[in-house]
Amino acid sequence: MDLSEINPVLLIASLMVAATPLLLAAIGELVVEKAGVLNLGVEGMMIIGAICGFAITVETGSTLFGFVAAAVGGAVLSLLFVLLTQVALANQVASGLALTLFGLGLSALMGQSYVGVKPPSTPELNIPWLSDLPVVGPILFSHDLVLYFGIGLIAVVWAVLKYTRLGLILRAVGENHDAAHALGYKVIRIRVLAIMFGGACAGLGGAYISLVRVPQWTEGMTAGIGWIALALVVFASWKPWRVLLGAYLFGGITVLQLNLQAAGVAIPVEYLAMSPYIITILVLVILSADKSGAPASLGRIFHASH
Amino acid sequence: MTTPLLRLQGLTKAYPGVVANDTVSFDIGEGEVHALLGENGAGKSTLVKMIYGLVKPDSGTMELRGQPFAPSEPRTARADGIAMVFQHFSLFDALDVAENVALGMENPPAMNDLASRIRDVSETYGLPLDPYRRVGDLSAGERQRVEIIRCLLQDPKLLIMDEPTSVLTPQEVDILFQTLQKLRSEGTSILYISHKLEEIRALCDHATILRLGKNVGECIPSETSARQMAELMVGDTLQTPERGGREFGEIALDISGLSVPSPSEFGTALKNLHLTVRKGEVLGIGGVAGNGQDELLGVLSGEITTDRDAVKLAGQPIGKEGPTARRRMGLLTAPEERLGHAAAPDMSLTENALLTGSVREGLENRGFLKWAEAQGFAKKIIKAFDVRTPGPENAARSLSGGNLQKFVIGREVLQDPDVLVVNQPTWGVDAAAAAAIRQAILDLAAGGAAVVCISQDLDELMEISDSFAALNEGRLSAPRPTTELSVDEIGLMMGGAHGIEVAHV
Amino acid sequence: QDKTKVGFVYVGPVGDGGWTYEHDKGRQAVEAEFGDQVETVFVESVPEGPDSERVMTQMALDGADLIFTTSFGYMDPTINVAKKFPKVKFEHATGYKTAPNVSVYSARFYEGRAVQGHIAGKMTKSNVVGYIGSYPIPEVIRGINSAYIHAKKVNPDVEFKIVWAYTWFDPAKEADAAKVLIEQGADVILQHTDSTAPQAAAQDAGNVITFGQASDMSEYAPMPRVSSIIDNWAPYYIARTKAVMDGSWESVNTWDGIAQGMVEIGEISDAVPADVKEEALAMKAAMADGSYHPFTGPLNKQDGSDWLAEGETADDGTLAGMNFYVEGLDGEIPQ
Amino acid sequence: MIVLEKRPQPSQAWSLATPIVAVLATMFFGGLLFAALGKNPVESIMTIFWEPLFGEFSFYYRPQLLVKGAPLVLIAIGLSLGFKAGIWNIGAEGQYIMGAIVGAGVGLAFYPLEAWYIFPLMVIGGALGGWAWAMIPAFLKVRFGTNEILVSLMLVYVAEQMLASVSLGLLKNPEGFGFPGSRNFQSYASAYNAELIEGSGMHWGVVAALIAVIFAYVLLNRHMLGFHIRLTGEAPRAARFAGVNPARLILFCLGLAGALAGLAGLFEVSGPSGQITIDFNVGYGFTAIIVAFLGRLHPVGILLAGSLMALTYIGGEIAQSELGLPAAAIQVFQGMLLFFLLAFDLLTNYRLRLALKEVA
Ligand SMILES: Nc1ncnc2c1ncn2[C@@H]1O[C@H](COP(=O)(O)OP(=O)(O)OP(=O)(O)O)[C@@H](O)[C@H]1O
Ligand SMILES: Nc1ncnc2c1ncn2[C@@H]1O[C@H](COP(=O)(O)OP(=O)(O)OP(=O)(O)O)[C@@H](O)[C@H]1O
Ligand SMILES: [Mg+2]
Ligand SMILES: [Mg+2]
Repeated sequence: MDLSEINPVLLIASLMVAATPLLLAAIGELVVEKAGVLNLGVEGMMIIGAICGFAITVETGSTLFGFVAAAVGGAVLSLLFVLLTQVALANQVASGLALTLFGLGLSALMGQSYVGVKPPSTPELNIPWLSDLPVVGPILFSHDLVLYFGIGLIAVVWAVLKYTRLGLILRAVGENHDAAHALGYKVIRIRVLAIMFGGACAGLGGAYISLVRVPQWTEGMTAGIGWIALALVVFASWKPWRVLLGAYLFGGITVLQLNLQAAGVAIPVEYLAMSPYIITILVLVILSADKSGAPASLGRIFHASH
Repeated sequence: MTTPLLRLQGLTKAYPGVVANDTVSFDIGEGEVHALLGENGAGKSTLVKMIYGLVKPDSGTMELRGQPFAPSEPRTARADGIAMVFQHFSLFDALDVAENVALGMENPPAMNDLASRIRDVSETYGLPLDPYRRVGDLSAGERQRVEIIRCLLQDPKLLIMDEPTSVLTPQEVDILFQTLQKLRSEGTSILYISHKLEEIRALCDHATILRLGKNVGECIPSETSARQMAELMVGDTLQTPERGGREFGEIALDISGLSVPSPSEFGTALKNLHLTVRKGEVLGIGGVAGNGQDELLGVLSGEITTDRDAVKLAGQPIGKEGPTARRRMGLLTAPEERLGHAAAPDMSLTENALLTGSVREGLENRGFLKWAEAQGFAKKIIKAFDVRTPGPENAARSLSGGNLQKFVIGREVLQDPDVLVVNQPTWGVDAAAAAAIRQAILDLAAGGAAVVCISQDLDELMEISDSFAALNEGRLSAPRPTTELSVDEIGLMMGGAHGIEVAHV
Repeated sequence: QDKTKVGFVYVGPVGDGGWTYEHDKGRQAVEAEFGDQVETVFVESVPEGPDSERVMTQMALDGADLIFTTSFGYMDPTINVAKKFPKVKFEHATGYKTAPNVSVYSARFYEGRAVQGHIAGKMTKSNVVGYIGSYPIPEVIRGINSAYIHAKKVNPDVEFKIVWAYTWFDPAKEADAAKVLIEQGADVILQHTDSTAPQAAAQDAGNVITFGQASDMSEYAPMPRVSSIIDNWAPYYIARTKAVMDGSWESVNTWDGIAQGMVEIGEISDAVPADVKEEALAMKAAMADGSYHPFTGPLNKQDGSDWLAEGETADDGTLAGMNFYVEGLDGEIPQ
Repeated sequence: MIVLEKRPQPSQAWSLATPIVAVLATMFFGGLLFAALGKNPVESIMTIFWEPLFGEFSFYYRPQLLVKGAPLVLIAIGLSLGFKAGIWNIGAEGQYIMGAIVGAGVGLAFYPLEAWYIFPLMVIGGALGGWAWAMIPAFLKVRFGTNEILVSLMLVYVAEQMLASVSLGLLKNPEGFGFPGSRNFQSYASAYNAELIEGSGMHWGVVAALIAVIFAYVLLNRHMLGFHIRLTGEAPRAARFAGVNPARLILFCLGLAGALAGLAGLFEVSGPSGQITIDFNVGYGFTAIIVAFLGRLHPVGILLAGSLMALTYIGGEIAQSELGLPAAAIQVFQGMLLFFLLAFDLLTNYRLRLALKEVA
């Protein structure tokens, strides 16, 4: 065992990559939940994003188109959830589960001809001087653009929620939909938009897996990341910057356990492998005291009688 | 004759099974304070929601200053100078005052400017408010200020107020009236809904009375007695409950040194409460909503447990007992919130009868339910309390508010309690039903039960209680015989006007 | 009516690009070989256990003459169903239980690992070879040992870093594992998991070599993928189908390797120096003609105890159940 | 424009009719999907729904419906009680695994002793294993208010690692030539959950599922505890008022769901599956969530939904093998079924009305 073989700089740089799909999906879900909707279908929307992004990138050769397609794909799938929960007023937990089941199946169907195909690679930022700096270079200046986009998105969501009228209305709708309705805000319309934004973010997260992190298409390749994203939103007490923190923490533990294995640390492998989940539970317990960010209307069905 | 500010003509709005407004027409003049009266469900709120653009009339027209006026949404109504304070607050607990105000405005200024404007306006009108406090932490009176300030910031031409005073102390009501007078003198018209007829008489220039959705008459409140107006609303003569002479027995309920934190984030903690109620006595507990009423009921029903000795029933300590054990011992309660607390909305009346009746009425046998008996009990309640419903198999939410309230009170009264605690027994219930409920409570007391009646309706408390205490910010004043008290004194017991001192500093 | 019906039960989707994908290629080869004389059917993503038993029964009821069950976990179900359908022939991959109408077949992947080990030992500059294991089962341990022995032989300083993914197939996790190994200094990545994610990670890192696993993964050639071990089931499937057709089928226990073509070494790319390539091919040839066995003594177990004496070769029984590392490997096998 | 109008009370007729309408709609749109994949839609639907029940080999498939449906029903019954009370345990898969591990562990500990009491002890072990695993989210929720959805889900991943670990270590068959997986209970009579009647598909798990259905029915309709469960789900405050202790209810509902899932795991591992392996779990715990909703959280509904789900699985396998439909298409088909059920559920609580005017 030799812990000195673990290079903290590289560890941080690679945990940033491992965390990005999680971060994208979670920030989308955060917005959805801030609007008072609980969408458990993140996993399904992610995998649809993964295949849409992959297929379009392969067909067009452009990663940009791919990511756009992934966002569109995730948003379109989320419309099914909209239909169930906002129009048919169905239970949100069950609808989310149905969405995941459906998304997993549909993506497998869509992806049949993309198995074993290698996608064009996603360009990385390489600023001649900055990227070569020791320590900060690899950590800050040598990733792909989507990773920066993810961090930027966190900042944008944070600023929008905190400083803009749009954010205020969104929070109001999630807090008390009856009052928001009485003041004349279109509760359903705002929620639909939020859900679609969540779908688009989840789609991006999925595409990041199939285009950057792995990169290839295989059935079921999101492998539970969508569920972790959900846990992350609670973990973050619905605060954007904490989503970033949580995603890095989870990505960090995942990468660290592999590092420890490779360095030959004598903890049984299965305990290392389950550690990210156990630590997530522990953090959920620690943070469960802080319910301050929980939108009061979360998961409740809104029906305006006219 | 000048054109009125707002003219309503033949407004009609039907909901499934009920015509909420039936060809209602009247005018509101410039600078006029116009009252809208009517029993529960008469259609007052529906009418003002149509003016505010929240509900679309099925037919009929409105004119604002002679121009056709048909707001498609509250935004348009606001743009035309109409503002509204809702019957059920439209506030967001987790947001701060400034954010709440901004949500009610069309083009709010930047947050900092808005905050200073809130300070200015609130002080001008004697309604001080800190723009950065979370609304969830405010008292009911302060919350209403938020609603009012939200309206005032938009310089409304017509201010609609739907039952604004039901949550205020008499002193706070005075301040509100001063504010409204000031507004009137500035030329603002006010459409004012209230069940408190003396207020209407003091404040309003004109009144329109609705019954079952129809405009059944108009009057000049200052020239009409409260009783006359009430009879116009009901369409019948009113009966006042009778209270027979009663002897008080030994102490039935004894609370001493009770302090508990509130279970909910925005609740009020109870601080060092003492009270005793004797058999045959009705203790009225007044106070503005949100001063610990829900917590007090919870402590008595057993939903909130306390020190063993803090609550005693007939001398036995029961502070640690749960609701079921207390029912078995003869302490029954009826919470304020009918739907969701006292009754489960989607369950049948039979199931709701079972909800509290299982122990005392023997509706279960080693945990197994006796459905036939439960249904029998439900039928008995329906019959004894004249609950209007097709039958016990109907869902609780299908009943009108008054009927459900009769069911809930009846359910407890028929179980023959030794002590009954009720919170807001006639809240949102029309006059006839309210009279029936009060009579039932008095009859129960006459039969030797001790009754605690928590209410915000001072008239009600004066009518039925033998002694009176007030809850204020979780503290209970010492009970005093009702006959010795005047309304002013009661107001002071309730804690005066919250924050009034700040206003004059 | 005369058509011979051949069924395939797959544990993964045919689109997994690895294990099941190669079996399905074998199935297609059977169709191509016999055309109208055969009909093939398959069911994919069949969980091990009762579901597989039902799928096999269903195929047998439906008139299959020969059924290939292509996962270790199908072992007991295959035996159960075979009992009920004595006339139907069964072929179970990677197991050890046979019956009059059940054959077992498997491939000596460790022969391919020997070639990989050799190339790895020669080409590593950091002397660190990363190995992504799936589960610590004999099949995988055999591969690690074989690769290590041959790397060590040509490079005494070589060190193996082993990461257990606890999955056969989880591209994201495999990618992370590969990256970690590379970050910790490995410049050769061997994998015993099925996705190409490690290849992509190596390509990203540059200057790291990898080997295709189960499939050729030639889309990553010439770098990072310098060679591969390919499962080629087609010859076996064709032969066994033929045997059913002409009535010569009998229960066998097949463990074929490079010699029979069940294990193929994929094209060694030009990234490998010519002399190394030559040595590798020579080793392959020696294994093909039987003159060389990858597990030839002297070899000790990890704890230093003797295993094989000079010139002695491992017997198939020990290899099949291998649950120990050879001397020189670090770490413990997870239990 | 169509508007929704809340019914004064839920419609009995629609609550019975919606599942049927949903199945019909799924058949129709599923048929379109299969047609898009180039298969004959009528034949595909027939294969899925008809073949297992009345086809040539139905003598074999019908018992298999029991084998496939029993764990689904057993787990779903447990989940439905929690769901009714608003307790969202979505980690039944983990509880199923732990039940199997503990139950199998108990059995294997006695090997090779043959005694009548071994199987009953395994049953207890299985129930306890699942129960204990479910008590983790229950306890954390009661004690710290931690979200049970997420904790129970995370524990599924932990349980999967445990399963891999015991398959490779603790419970590995010592005579298995080093291969992962435990001994097969088929060859250990005292611990084997055999078919009660040869070829019927009936094993103790099926019996347990049927008992669970009856038990849940009685509990929900005839017992105070069941009444309190329903009450808590419909109106939590009213439940407290009625005297329900929410913490105890959470512990009860999660514990029972865990125990039933654990039992399902035990009956599966000791019977149809036969052994602990790395991939022993096949998603029954997740599918059961769907079954619970499909059955509208009603015990009899769950029985029917479990059978329906088993039918689509078995029919789906036949369709794969006979018609070459991809497995993913079957998954999409099942997703559709759930969608339609949820969507049509609307009609139970709301009336559709044609409104002439646009509403605000
Ligand atoms: N622009 C920023 N860059 C980096 N860190 C930030 C930035 N803004 C906020 N943070 C930090 O991130 C953490 C979480 O901030 P976040 O915006 O999620 O909370 P918040 O909405 O401000 O909540 P609260 O008002 O309760 O503090 C805080 O520690 C905060 O100081
Ligand atoms: N959205 C709605 N859907 C169906 N019926 C409604 C709706 N809103 C109001 N009603 C019904 O219309 C009638 C009038 O209700 P409204 O709220 O206008 O009465 P109100 O005079 O304001 O009574 P209160 O004094 O209790 O506030 C009542 O019978 C009520 O049940
Ligand atoms: Mg802040
Ligand atoms: Mg009203």
